[in-house]
Amino acid sequence: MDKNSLLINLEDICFAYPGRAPSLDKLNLQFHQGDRMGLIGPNGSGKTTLLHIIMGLIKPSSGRIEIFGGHVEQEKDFRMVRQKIGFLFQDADDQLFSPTVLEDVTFGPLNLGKSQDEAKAIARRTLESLGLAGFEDRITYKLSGGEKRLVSLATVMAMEPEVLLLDEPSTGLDETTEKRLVEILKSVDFSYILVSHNIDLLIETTDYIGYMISGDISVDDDSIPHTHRHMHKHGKYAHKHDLSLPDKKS
Amino acid sequence: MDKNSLLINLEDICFAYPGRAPSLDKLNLQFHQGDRMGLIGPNGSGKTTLLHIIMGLIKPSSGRIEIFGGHVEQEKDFRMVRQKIGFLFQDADDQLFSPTVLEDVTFGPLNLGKSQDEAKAIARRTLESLGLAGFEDRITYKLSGGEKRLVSLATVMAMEPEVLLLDEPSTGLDETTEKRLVEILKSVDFSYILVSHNIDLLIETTDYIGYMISGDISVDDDSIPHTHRHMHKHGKYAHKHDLSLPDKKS
Amino acid sequence: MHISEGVLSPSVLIAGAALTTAGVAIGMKHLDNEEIPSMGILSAAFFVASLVHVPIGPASVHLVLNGLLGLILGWKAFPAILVGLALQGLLFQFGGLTTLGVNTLNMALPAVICYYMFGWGMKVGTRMPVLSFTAFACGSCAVLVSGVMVGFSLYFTGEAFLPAAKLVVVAHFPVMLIEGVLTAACALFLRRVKPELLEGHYVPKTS
Amino acid sequence: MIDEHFAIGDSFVHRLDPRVKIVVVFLFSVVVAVSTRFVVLLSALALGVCVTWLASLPTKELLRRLVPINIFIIFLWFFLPFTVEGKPYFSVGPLVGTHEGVLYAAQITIKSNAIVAVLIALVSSTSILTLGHAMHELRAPKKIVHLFFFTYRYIHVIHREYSRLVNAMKIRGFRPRTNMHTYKTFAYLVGMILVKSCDRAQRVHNAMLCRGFRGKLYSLSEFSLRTTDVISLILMLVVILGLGILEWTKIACS
Ligand SMILES: Nc1ncnc2c1ncn2[C@@H]1O[C@H](COP(=O)(O)OP(=O)(O)OP(=O)(O)O)[C@@H](O)[C@H]1O
Ligand SMILES: Nc1ncnc2c1ncn2[C@@H]1O[C@H](COP(=O)(O)OP(=O)(O)OP(=O)(O)O)[C@@H](O)[C@H]1O
Ligand SMILES: [Mg+2]
Ligand SMILES: [Mg+2]
Repeated sequence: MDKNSLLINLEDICFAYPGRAPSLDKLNLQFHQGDRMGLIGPNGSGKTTLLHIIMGLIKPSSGRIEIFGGHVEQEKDFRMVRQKIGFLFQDADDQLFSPTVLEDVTFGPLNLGKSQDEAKAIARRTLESLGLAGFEDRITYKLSGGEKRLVSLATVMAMEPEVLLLDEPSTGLDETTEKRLVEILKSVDFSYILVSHNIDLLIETTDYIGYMISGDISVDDDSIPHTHRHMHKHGKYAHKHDLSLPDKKS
Repeated sequence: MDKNSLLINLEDICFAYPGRAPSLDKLNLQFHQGDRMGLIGPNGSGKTTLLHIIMGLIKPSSGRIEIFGGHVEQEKDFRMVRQKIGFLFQDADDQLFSPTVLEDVTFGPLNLGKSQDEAKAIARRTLESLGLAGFEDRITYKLSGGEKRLVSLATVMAMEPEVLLLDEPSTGLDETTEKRLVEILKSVDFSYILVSHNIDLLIETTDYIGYMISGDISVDDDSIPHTHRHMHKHGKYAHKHDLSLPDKKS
Repeated sequence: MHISEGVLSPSVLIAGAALTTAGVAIGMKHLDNEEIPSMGILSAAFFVASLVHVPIGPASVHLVLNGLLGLILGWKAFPAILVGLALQGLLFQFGGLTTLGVNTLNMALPAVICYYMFGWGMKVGTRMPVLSFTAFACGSCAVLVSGVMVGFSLYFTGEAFLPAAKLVVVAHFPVMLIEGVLTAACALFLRRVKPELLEGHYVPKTS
Repeated sequence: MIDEHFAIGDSFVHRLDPRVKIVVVFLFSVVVAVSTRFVVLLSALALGVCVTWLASLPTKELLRRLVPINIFIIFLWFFLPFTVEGKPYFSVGPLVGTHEGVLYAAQITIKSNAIVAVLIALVSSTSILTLGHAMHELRAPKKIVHLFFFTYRYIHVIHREYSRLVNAMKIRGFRPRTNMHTYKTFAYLVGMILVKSCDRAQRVHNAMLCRGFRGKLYSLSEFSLRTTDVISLILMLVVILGLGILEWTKIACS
């Protein structure tokens, strides 16, 4: 796939949970290969809903979804999507459902049809690359909050996705763990969409920031600083990030 | 009780969860009437544990707790404590268990022996003071994250406590709700201890900040800026807050 | 109430194990592979709920909740209770291997019976008083039938157990009342908060 | 409360292959449960004591765990001596205790404690996850094993949610009493736990879908029998067989 090709293309997506006001309202989104997009917005503005739509976990009431150039609609279309897009959930306890770390990280590869040994090799490699070597036999429910988050990331990365969707990956983490996460994100050559309430984190890890409000996204750089008191930081770092784009490893 | 009297006095508190390294290690804390204290520190440093000790939800293995001038030790001593100290849990969304908001907010007053009508009056008053008028019959489970947090605060405030302990009240909240929370905190005349990973929030809402690390607190203002990249802000705002102390309504 | 190891006669143990195996097999038929995670989580919830101790006068009893469990899970109550009791046995030694069959049967069969007797009362549109009454009846009947079955398990072991068996049944009466009240209040809660849970739509399905 | 205290340890028993332990516990429990001769039961109890000693479990905790079953046994002691027919042995007021009744109650007491002692020593010295894997290896139905794993995994998460709710009730001055307010509150607590778990089930299901879940579950487990395992297995099988023969010859004689 050539660089800067359109990976995710959403057109006029509408969605409402039963008996609720619309969560997504004629939403449009273009996401390209190599993009690192931040997404911020008030509680309930539909950020999580959007990510669920992309993964096919809920189906839009109207609108068109194109992913990797193909129109996706049915459950079986989304199966392919889920191999290429990794999704990190808000609550790590939902993502770590297996008894041990190794079993959890191998779950994805096994579902992709890898053999036990291949899956284990992938899992070990992924854990190591995240600085989690030696965690294989730890019991998932006994991990600390930060460890759980990192292992969750490993479970997603073990699927070897091309795109990552991260839903508030840093909530509740202290600065050390958060920094480690930021380092990881900066070092991998994924395209990703990162949802967070923490604008500093977004500025540090993404190239541009979408602002979501009542079910629609506006990617208008100027509109963001007004919403946050760190506007000077944003102005400063945003450019640096824009410049650093061509340096990327991918 | 006279102003600046010692409300909470912890001496050499030790505590360890079974089979774990000590979470609190000879911790000392003096908290006075009118104090607004911030508490920051890495994940797992024992902040939540400390608040649970104060509320008597867990018992220290050694050390002495004095609250409101009296030595507290037994479950029945803590019953009195819990009437005077309100506690907002980390993950405050988990604090609500009644079907409707009104039932949840009246729960505390009813337990304190108020009649149904009195309890309802208190609940209505509290909800209104937090800008939640009209929420009485909403189903708690269906509230948004931010609304749940504010209702949780209402359930605690309905007990009419003298001191508040707030454990990361702003995690996962968007800026609007966070600001609303800050406004509320600034406007009430409680003494409180506020735990957060967000130093900006602490600077804005508290008079001094304790740094918790591996089970002990150091209240040394100079040591904090080094731990955070917003040190310039801290310097600037901290003084403003110190000066604003005498303005307080209490 | 769990019956300890070593009390019951071999024939009662074998009968219990056989009937439980049949019940679990039927329950498993109703259970897709895909539903297993959700069922596990719900079983865990019932496990935790059964740790709740409610006071009754100076004593306290722990909840059984097999009526509610039956209402929600139907035949799947068998595997859920089997796993729950196995974990209780492993964690607290409340029971062992040989009695697992009988103890599961004594709790799960009443749950299934109540599902067929009172399940209709949980449908949408049932009026509140009807709902609370059926839920109350369901909660207390399940415990009563459990008590009677425990009594019979003892009685079939030997005539000598008859007085003890009678006392076991009588001891279930106060629990019955509490379980009935709790099941009713809980059903009302669920009706208001998440009605689909009462109608069996608790498992996520990929559509 | 739901910690596995006994699973931590490094005794000979702790290191045994879990499959061996399950097989032995099962056969032992069955043989002892159907036995009636005192020789057999007392040997079984002695064996139980030996195995717990080999597992070097903390005695106090061990005794504490024997309490629940013995409460039921004590309850039976109030009845059985008087209700079993036979030679009068002693009397309490109008009630006459018989020789046979006392023997019967004693028999049950020994049986129960012997079985549970072995169960604690062998099974509680293994982590529950290992047991699950061993059950899988022993060809237990896959669905049951996975149900077991998921239940066990989420008991901890839900128990934490439960404690948070209970704490939230406590700090708002709640004291359980015998009244409607209490029962209603507990009903809400149970309801809330169910509702939350239901949502969690949905989220976990989604997370699994995102990782390619199509209804197939896997378990990774590798156990390898060592010589000590094989020897212990044979030894214990012989002992159990011995108990069985001892019991069976009685039947043949009588
Ligand atoms: N499972 C659900 N059932 C019904 N309504 C829902 C559900 N999930 C979300 N909603 C509603 O849909 C809207 C959008 O929710 P969503 O979770 O997408 O917001 P969000 O931007 O992710 O918020 P947050 O920042 O709090 O995570 C909200 O009004 C929310 O109450
Ligand atoms: N219920 C529990 N059981 C066992 N260990 C626990 C429990 N709760 C906390 N701990 C452990 O105790 C230590 C202190 O935890 P605590 O929750 O007080 O930290 P914290 O400072 O509040 O962290 P955070 O910023 O993540 O909220 C940690 O090592 C934690 O793993
Ligand atoms: Mg969200
Ligand atoms: Mg904490």
